[in-house]
Amino acid sequence: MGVEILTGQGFWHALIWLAAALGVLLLSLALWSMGRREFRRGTEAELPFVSGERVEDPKVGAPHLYWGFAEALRPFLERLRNLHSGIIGDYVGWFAVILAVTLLLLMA
Amino acid sequence: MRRWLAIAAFLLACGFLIMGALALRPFGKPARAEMDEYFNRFSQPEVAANNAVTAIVFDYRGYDTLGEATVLFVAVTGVALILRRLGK
Amino acid sequence: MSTHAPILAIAVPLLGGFALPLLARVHRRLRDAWALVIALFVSACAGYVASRVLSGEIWVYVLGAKNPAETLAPGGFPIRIMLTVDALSAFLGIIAGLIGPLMFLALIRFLPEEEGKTLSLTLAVLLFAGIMGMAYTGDLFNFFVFLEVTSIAACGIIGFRTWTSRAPEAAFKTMLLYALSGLFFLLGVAFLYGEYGALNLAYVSREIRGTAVDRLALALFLSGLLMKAASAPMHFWAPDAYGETPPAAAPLLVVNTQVSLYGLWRVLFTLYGGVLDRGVGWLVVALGLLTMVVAAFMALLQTDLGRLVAYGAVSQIGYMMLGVGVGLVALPGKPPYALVATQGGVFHMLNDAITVGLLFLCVAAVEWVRGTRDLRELGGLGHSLPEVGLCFLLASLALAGIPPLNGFASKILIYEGSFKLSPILTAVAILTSILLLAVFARAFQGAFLGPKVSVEKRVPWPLLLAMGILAVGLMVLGLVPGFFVEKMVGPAAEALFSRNAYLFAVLRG
Amino acid sequence: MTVVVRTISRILLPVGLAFGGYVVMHGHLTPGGGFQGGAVAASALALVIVAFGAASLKGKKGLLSVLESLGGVAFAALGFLGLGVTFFANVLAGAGGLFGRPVPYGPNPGDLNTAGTLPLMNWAVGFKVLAGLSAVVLLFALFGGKDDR
Amino acid sequence: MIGNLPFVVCMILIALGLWTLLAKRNLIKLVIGMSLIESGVNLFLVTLGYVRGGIPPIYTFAPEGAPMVLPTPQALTLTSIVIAVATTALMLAFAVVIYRHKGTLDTRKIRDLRG
Repeated sequence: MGVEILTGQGFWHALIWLAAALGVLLLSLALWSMGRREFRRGTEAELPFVSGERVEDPKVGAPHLYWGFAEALRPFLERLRNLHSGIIGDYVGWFAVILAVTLLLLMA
Repeated sequence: MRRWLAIAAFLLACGFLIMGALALRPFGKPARAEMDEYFNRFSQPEVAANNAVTAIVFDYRGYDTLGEATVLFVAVTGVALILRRLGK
Repeated sequence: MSTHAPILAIAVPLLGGFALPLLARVHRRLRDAWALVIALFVSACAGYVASRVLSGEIWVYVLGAKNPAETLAPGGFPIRIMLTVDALSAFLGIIAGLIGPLMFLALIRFLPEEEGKTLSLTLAVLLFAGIMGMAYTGDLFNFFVFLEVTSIAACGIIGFRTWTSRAPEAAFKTMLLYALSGLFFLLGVAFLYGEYGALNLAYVSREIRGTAVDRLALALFLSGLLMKAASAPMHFWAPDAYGETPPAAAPLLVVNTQVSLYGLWRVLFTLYGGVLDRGVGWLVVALGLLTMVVAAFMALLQTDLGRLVAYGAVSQIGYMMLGVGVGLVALPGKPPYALVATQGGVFHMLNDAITVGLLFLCVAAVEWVRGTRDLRELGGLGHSLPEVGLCFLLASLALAGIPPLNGFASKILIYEGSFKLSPILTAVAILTSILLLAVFARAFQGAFLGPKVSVEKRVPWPLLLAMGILAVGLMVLGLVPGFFVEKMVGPAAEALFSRNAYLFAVLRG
Repeated sequence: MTVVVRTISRILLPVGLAFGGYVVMHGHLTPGGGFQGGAVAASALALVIVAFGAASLKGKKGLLSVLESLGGVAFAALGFLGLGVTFFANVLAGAGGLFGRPVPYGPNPGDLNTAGTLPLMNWAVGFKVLAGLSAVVLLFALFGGKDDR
Repeated sequence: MIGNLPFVVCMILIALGLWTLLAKRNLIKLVIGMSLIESGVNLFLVTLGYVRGGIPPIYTFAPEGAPMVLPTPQALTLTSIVIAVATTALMLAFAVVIYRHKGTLDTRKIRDLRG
């Protein structure tokens, strides 16, 4: 009662999904338990592998995450960042643009 | 480039605004005024006020005036908040 | 008293806001308790109104008349301001009534004890009143008045941190853009008044013919309200505003944005429902897609946790616009998928308020404990604040639309509805969701994972309580969405399409 | 400011306040009302603030804030007065009591004892606007002065 | 057509205000531009209520038989003027605080919040 929502083409039932997710979790746990156990805490296996080098502070800060992704999209992201220039005249300009677009759409 | 886009949009918007002003009913001849005629006719018998504007401000649309008083109160509070003294 | 419930939900917080500075002179605790009691009273009123209205009735309350149901003057036209509460208004009332008290609960302990605390609590109470006023009113000019109440009150709260230069800057920019949007809305109202000599929404809606002046007024309404609702490319104020407020007050600002969006739906569906063409619907859909994509990419670039969450909040506005915009495109024919998409868009308002509210409260907790929000300096808080970390994780997953949390329940409706219109819309929406998941995984990693750091301060319990309630709500909405869709969202979405019922309730035929 | 300015503002203060009070009092009969009269009276106070310096009125900030809150509460409470009928109903108009004399249709010389809750609301709003606007001027004048911080 | 000149003048006032917001770089001038738009809208509202040959809608010592102008726009304008005052006061307060922090009112230099 009240769990299911109809989307017109099918339905979404959270509890069925949870059951399925539990099944997948159990399966993956079973697969995981069949693997070899070589990992030991407190040994070298715990250190991050950075091409064989030892690094002092292995913490990866949040700004470093997705570095490659951001680097690949750099031209686009830079342009996007420049739109948010912080100058209020630009913001009013965008308002004027949307006003003109809606007026063109509705009156022309 | 962006500057010219803004200027063009501004000119376009202003042109449409003036066009709309010209397309409105003629100045001084309201097309539909039954609400205002009601106010002018009945503000005396209903509200007992000679001034129809005050009758609207405080009776027919008194709720707007409450909102307006709130706006003023909020602004004064806001100014007091922004210009308050720090570090006491 | 129950006949006056809609107006009490607005008038009592207004009176309470006026009285709050007086009570603060008596005692601090009295002031805090007063703010909470007012907020809870408003929630109770909103709940009562919703319980009557969501069954399909439209509650009209005429202010100042001899009889609250006497809508028309002897000549057959409305003269007084009236509140017109239909299912969608009541739904917005529920959202505000849910978020409001929790925000006050968090805010009372979060703000430092100084002169500004009384003033900001006053502003917050009046902001809450303004939101309720916007949701319930049935009069165009009155909507503008409460729009300005919320604008000015919100900007006052945004400028709370006057000791930094960032907060006044954000407040100035936000105030200017809010004032601009309000003025263009007023200009639209003035044009309609000049054409039809009336201000009542239902009456003007019946008379509207789609002339050039009507279309000009619609363009003014659209641009003004889209600005207030933070749609791209006019969303620039939103990250500034959300990012620089005291984060515990930000949930109510999010609700303010949503209620502006509600005003847009009211104008498009009810006021112009009879004369609208498809172009406007496509415009809303296009701007919705633009909003979600731009905001999600900008969130990727942020290093400030508050600003990152703010961009996430803006991107959710895009989903609402997409959902309801699909309904708008298909308005004349009203196929089943339009209703599904609109349901998704409306449901997403509630989910977004809860999710983003929880995220902002988590930001508040992090800031309270560490004194900074910079992701380059944060880290390792998961060891000392596991409950905050869990809440942040849950809210992030919900925001990104991961089942079985509440964000997915509304997003699947949006996906399925928009797929029938064009699969490209759905593809963009899903890809943006994935991007948002990546962004929030980064935020979670940056703030909560990593080597343990020692913290001295503890998160105040009211903040944790508010977070807990929101987290429970998030899971309940995710696990049993059907109940809410059937009882609340369905009628609210249906109300958007039943323009004739709205007109009949006011004009009696 | 110089002696000339101070003397003139001392003379103009009661005049301005009285004129503001007149505009508020006759709001339901002649052009004017609470907002206009309050603004007139606030301009008189602003004159004093300019002439004598904000520091001389520094202690009055709390008074102004209380006055403003009281005006707002009174206005909202007058709205609640009509709650027996509907919110903001003008229950006093034509009822024969306070401000309750009925008015026939057409031009007339005007009677102060009419219009129900309107004069009361005018007074509430007048005080509120007087306190609010002069508080804004005072706050601006105090900010950045020598006695700030 | 030409009789609508008063409406057109209000629109020109609004356009001037919008141009000020677009082109000027001083915070105080931005506030002035905002006030210009507000004045334009208020003027437009009042202008809408005019009736040719009308007298003020007040019956105290009113001449007999003359048409009265529409009262609603005047009431709306009153509300909107107060809102304009409130907005202006708050924006000026923000400008004052920004100036204290930054020592400048140039919008190109007040852009800590970007990106």
